[in-house]
Amino acid sequence: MERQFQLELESLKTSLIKMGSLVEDSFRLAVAAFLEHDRRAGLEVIISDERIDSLELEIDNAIIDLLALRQPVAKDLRFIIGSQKLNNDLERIGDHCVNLAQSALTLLDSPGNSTTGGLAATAVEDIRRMAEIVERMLRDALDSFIRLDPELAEEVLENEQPVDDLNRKTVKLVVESLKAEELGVETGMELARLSRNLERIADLSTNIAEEVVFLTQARVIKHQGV
Amino acid sequence: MERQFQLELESLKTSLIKMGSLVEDSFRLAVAAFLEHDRRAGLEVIISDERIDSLELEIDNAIIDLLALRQPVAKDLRFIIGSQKLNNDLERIGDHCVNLAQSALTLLDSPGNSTTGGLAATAVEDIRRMAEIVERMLRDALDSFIRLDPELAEEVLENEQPVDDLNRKTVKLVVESLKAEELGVETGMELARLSRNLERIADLSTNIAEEVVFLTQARVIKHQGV
Amino acid sequence: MNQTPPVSMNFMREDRKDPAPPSLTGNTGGMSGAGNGNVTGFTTQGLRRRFRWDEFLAEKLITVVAFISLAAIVMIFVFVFREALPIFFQPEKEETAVVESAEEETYGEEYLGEAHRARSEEDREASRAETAGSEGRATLSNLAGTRWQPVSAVPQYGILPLVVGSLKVTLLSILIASPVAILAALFTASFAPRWAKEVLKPAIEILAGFPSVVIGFFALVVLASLLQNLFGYEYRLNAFVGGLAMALAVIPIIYTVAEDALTAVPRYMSEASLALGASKWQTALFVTLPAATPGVFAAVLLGFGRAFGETMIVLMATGNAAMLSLNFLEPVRTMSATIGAEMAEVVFGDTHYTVLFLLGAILFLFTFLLNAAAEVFIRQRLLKRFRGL
Amino acid sequence: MTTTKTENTKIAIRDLNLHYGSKQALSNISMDIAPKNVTALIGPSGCGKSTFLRTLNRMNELIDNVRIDGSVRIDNVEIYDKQVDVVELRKRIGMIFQKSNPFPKSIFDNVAYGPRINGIHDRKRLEEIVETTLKRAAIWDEVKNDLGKSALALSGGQQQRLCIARALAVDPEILLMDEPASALDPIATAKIEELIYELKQSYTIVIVTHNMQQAARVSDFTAFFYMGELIEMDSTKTMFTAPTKKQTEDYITGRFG
Amino acid sequence: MTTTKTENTKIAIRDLNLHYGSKQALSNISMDIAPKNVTALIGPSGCGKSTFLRTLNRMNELIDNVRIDGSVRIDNVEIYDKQVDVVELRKRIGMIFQKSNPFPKSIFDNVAYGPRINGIHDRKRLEEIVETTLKRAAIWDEVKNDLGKSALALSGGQQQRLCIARALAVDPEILLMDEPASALDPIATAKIEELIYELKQSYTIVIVTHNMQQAARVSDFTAFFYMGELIEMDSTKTMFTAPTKKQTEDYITGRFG
Amino acid sequence: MKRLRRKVLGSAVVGLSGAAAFSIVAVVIVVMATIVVGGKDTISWEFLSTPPREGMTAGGILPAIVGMALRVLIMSIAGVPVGVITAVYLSEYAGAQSRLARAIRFAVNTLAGVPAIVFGLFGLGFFVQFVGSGMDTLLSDGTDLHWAQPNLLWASLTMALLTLPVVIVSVEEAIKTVPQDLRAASLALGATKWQTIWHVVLPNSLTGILTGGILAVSRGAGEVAPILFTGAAYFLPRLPGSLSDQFMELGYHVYIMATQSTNVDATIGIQYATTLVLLTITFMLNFSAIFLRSRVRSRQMR
Ligand SMILES: Nc1ncnc2c1ncn2[C@@H]1O[C@H](COP(=O)(O)OP(=O)(O)OP(=O)(O)O)[C@@H](O)[C@H]1O
Ligand SMILES: Nc1ncnc2c1ncn2[C@@H]1O[C@H](COP(=O)(O)OP(=O)(O)OP(=O)(O)O)[C@@H](O)[C@H]1O
Ligand SMILES: [Mg+2]
Ligand SMILES: [Mg+2]
Ligand SMILES: O=P([O-])([O-])[O-]
Repeated sequence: MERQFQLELESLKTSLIKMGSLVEDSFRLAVAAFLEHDRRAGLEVIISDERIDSLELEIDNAIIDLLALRQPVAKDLRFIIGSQKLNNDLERIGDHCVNLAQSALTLLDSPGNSTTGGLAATAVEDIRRMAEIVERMLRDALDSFIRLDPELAEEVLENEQPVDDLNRKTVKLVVESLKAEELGVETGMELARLSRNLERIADLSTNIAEEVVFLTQARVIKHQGV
Repeated sequence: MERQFQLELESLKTSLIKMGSLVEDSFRLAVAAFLEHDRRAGLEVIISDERIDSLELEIDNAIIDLLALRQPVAKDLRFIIGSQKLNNDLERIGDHCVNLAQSALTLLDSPGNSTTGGLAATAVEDIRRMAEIVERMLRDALDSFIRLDPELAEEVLENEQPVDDLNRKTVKLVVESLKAEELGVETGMELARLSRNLERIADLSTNIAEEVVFLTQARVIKHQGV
Repeated sequence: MNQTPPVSMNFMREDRKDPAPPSLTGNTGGMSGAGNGNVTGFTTQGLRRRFRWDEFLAEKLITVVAFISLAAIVMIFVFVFREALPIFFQPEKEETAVVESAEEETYGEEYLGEAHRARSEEDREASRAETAGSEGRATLSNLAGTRWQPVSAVPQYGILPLVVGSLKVTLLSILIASPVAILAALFTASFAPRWAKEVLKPAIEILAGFPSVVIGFFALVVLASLLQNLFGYEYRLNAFVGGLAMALAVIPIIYTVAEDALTAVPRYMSEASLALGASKWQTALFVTLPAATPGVFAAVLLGFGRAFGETMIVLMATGNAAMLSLNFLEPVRTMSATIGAEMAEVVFGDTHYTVLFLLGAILFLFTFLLNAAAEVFIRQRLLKRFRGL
Repeated sequence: MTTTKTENTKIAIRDLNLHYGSKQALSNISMDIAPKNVTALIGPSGCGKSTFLRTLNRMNELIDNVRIDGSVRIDNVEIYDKQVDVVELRKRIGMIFQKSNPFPKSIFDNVAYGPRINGIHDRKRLEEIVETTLKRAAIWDEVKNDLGKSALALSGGQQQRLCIARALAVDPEILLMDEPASALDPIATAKIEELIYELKQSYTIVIVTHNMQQAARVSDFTAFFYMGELIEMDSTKTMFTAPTKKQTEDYITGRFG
Repeated sequence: MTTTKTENTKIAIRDLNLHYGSKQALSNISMDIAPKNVTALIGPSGCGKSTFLRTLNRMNELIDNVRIDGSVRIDNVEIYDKQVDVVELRKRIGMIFQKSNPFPKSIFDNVAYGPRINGIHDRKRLEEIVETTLKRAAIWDEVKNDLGKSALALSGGQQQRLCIARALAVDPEILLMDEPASALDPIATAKIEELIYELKQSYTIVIVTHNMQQAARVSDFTAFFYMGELIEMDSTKTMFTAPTKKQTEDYITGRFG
Repeated sequence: MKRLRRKVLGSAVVGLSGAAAFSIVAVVIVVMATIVVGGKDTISWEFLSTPPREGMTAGGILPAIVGMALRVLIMSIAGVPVGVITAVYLSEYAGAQSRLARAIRFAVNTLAGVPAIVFGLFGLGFFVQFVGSGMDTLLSDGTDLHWAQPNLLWASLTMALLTLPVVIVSVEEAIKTVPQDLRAASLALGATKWQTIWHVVLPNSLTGILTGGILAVSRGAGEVAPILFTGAAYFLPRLPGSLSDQFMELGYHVYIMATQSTNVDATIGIQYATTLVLLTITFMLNFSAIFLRSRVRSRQMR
């Protein structure tokens, strides 16, 4: 049966990669919706979330079947448990992408939609930078899973702090612009929300990286740095 | 070995109940920090999050050991998988409680901290109502797990919509008060954040209830309603 | 064996004509590879019962032969008992062709000790005298008598001395053989190093392979004189010499059966004992031997049966005097030896003939009972023990 | 995912009862076995799994004092019909036993036994058959250079695969296996399981196993027997994640007895 | 969690080598076995597990042509010392075999065998011992009314527990078990495993098993043997979630050979 | 103290049983040596190839050897096939409940323990008196005593019956060692019952069957009791010409020479030599059986 089981593990991995690329797409689209004012992209994100959700369920069931029918241990078990967490994280990232997209759409819809001048522009710029970093984090995290490359995963972890800082800075900036009334209230709120969601996605990418470390090296690093 | 295995399952359950009560405490304290301006409570939430995190890790490891050493199937497997998800959800709720506490502390610290008059008071009132509902949801969800009572779990699910509505309403209200400049910017932001976090906790409580349904009845209802 | 190919070809053709159900053709598609021409698929035609000549003939033939075997065996029961039966139904039958038996040929008693020869010579004279006017009778009371003088003028058919003689020799041989054989078996099964087994086993096989005449010969030619010189008793040939010689014949039987029973005690049983801290001899005495007792007991019973019916050894080594005595150092005459010595000269159908058959029947019954008992011990008890049935 | 009673049934058992003397060993079994799938029979010792398996090729008839009633239809043919020839039936149903039982002949002669019995004596034909079936049984590479060697010189796992090859050589459609791997170590077991997985492409397989994990690994459907009754049968996934009957749940989670 | 070489070691094996004639069956085994813990020995067939187990009570000496060197210390006493009496040694080390092997005597006499061998003949004492050990072996309730019945009339699982009771009756400190449940069905197996779990409160247990899941369930430490070598030994949790050696990983995940 | 007692007891047990075992070996050696030493000088080609002369006080033992060979041959031809087929019936065709099988088994078991002399009685009563007389009546109106007297045929047939249980039991035993699994395998492959017997059961028990046959022959060869009055002749210096002749026989000859010889002392060399020849022949038969059996055993081990 080993060979059969190998195949099943492979197919689980494939599903996860698919899930990962769906989520990456979502992320890119959501960012585009905001940065390039692409309403279509925003809507697409919201629609595709349903596919992500159903894929998550599918993978979850496959994992339960594997646990029930194959009784994995050691490496295999770690891979399956890691996959389960990855799956969960990806779904959450998907949700945050929806949030991003919603914010972007709200901004597009809100009448006082001006994010061009002064502080707002800086905030947008920050968000763009965050988005870039987070996109890379997400990609690297997924790559590290695909290649089961713990070193790449460790690289992802290094990016958490910068994103955190950027987020804090952005939120502060937004608050100040709001105080200075340079920004519409809604715009400000959404910008802050965007920033926070990006930060969460970075967090979750970190989680993914941590899981890759766990499943390749049987080493738990989650919550360890806290 | 069955008896031994039973004991291990029991002890897993006990850990989860402990985790649940820690999280419930956190939640209550966080709400108190905001509603009763109890700085001490807020700080306690932040501190106790570390315990929640380490308990989560502990439970996670116990689950991996159970999967590796006991090779559970059927009911037992569902219980273990359900526990894993519950554990994860509780930890996330814990994180959201920290967010709540942080917001509460920010509000306490911010100079223009006035949530007493007009619209702000309404918002606070809404949040109080949300907090009450969410507290009950969380308690019921945990109870339904402890008693493996799918009916109670189904009750939890019914509360998701009201909380959602309240959240939407509150955020709108805050935005309006900000526009009307009845609220300090920071205050507004934190109120919105509070509301959103409560909504997330409600969501997660719903997840817990869904898992209880799964592990008692082998029926997946997650994402089904979507 | 010779599956006739045309038949299966036939079925193939029939199958093709037959509009097979769709599910069937669906299945046959995937099945190729190892195909050997068999029709695939389950169809009423393909599975139809057929008649096989070879099968039928083989079965009938084998059954018939088995019947013949049984018949032959049953004949033995029937004949031995049938020939013995008249004794109980012929109260007044006259002996017509009495005692023309030539003395020269009654070799049965020829080689007795000198003293004895004289005595039987006298008996014969006496009986010849009596024969003149009387008839030999075998009545039940006569049979129970203490004198066996079938060829005297007034034949005496008292079988008691013969029965006692048989028992004497048999008991003696068993008393000598069982301890030796059982201990030797225990030694082989529990203590013997490999080289000892390699010496012992062939030795036993050789002993078992000795024809009984050879043992008889040895007893007669070597043993008898040796023992007489050693102990200085009166008669050269006697129950003791016979018993000892008989022990040689019985030892291999007891040894083999007992050793089988002992080695059949599963190895894991003795291992269990050793692992509990018992020593080798404790294991042998407290586990192996008790576990095998039914087998060992059966071994003794089988030995007893063999000794009881054994003819040539007693014929050659016991002196063959039908004396009723409990002294082991006197000659004896056993039932089997009596038959062996006298049957060749009796007249078909006369009383002597019938009485000899009666002796045969008694031997038959007795050994039968012993064997049946041994069977019970081996089959029911021993197997039950080892298989845990 | 439960079996259906349509044409997608290879073996249909209805109200099967079997008595050994006065002792009832199977009670009212009704079951449908899907073609080209692996159906596993599980249950505690003495529950009648082997007995049930052996009713499918009428091997139980070799035992005195067996009484069978009910219906067993394979491809819609009632195999307990008076007209049915047992010998022909058994040719179409391969059987693999718990203890590997190669004949004490050469590897070649073992596999060629069935075809020869069927009157194939052409050496070329036989060689062909032997090669293809040994390949099918995934043992060709290990033995191709020693076809003349005694089958008894093979290891336990190889012997078992040889027995499978021998069964395949008479070209059956159904394979019955009674704990085929229970006497093997984990490595040999894995090979057999792999083989079963491949064989189900072409054969309908019914397998008895004491090892629940094995049932989980190899089978598509699982039937749970208890005291001669069929308690539950469903897709293996369902049986191992969410069985319907409490007895099944208790048995597979080890809470039984 | 790995074994330490301190006083927390019941059995310390160092550089153990064993040859059957010219064939080396164990190579350079060094291992520490913790007191009052269950240590499981796993590995493919023929890797030397049973051989190793039997060196611990010198049962291998029963086989001709065995050569053993190296050191086995129990409680710091070298058991291969010339001064050591094998019979005394074996009394302190109970052994349970793959096939349950009760003597064909009554249940009572089976358990009383060891004490009697040791010169205890007082009926009262014996009754006491029999009762306590049968209770310890979790079989008292099932047999207390038939102590005079033949042990062979018990079921396989009961027989095996009786054998455990018999071993306990000589009051050993160490129990060696060679695949004690491999001939039992899952239900009887579960009972034996439960019993092992309880016995480790009082005894140091070393168990050979073919069944990896069983090792996972019952043991605290697991040692993986391969071709006569000890490849890896660690806490069972570690062995089954994150073994260090690739060979171990491959074996327990079934990717071996 | 206790340990010492145990040690002493242990040595006693081992020593005693060892002594018993080796006393058997000693006896065997003594008997063999005696016979070999006593007979080796008399043995010569002439001794083996000529008939006895001068009232058996000189000459050889050819007729006895030939008689024995003929008897064994006829006995085997008559007994072994029937025994084998019956064994096949018992193990393959008869159900466990079959009355016929139970009757045969019972009879065989009984017969196996019946003393040889009783077979002699049967031979005399049945073959000589019953069958023989019947044949004479049929063939020559009973006027001529031709078949109704002891002869080679009746002696051999009696012996065949004697060995029948031996053959049946040992062949059935041999067939039983063919595992049930193999039969099941064959049947499950669609072989018929006879095919299974022919291709699986018989080939795998062939050596066992041979062993059984040889054992039976050697048992028969050594027996003298049954032919005492069914066909053996005291002295008959020519070879038997037909089945209805009496014949000399080796074992019987030993008996006669040792007990009936006119001059025991003068013929003692001949007696030993005859015994030695008898012993040699039975050993050759026995050892071939042992050899075959060990081959079967070693094959079963594998
Ligand atoms: N030949 C037979 N005669 C009488 N009873 C039998 C016979 N064969 C089996 N049985 C009984 O029928 C029942 C079912 O036996 P079966 O061998 O089918 O069980 P199983 O489920 O295969 O058990 P296991 O897992 O131990 O092989 C058992 O109670 C058994 O004792
Ligand atoms: N008495 C013996 N004489 C010679 N070689 C032996 C003997 N016992 C075992 N061996 C060999 O020693 C090696 C180890 O055998 P051992 O029985 O210890 O293996 P194992 O790991 O217990 O295997 P299994 O899981 O099959 O019981 C094997 O190669 C075996 O062939
Ligand atoms: Mg079975
Ligand atoms: Mg072993
Ligand atoms: O020929 P027997 O010596 O056995 O009578």
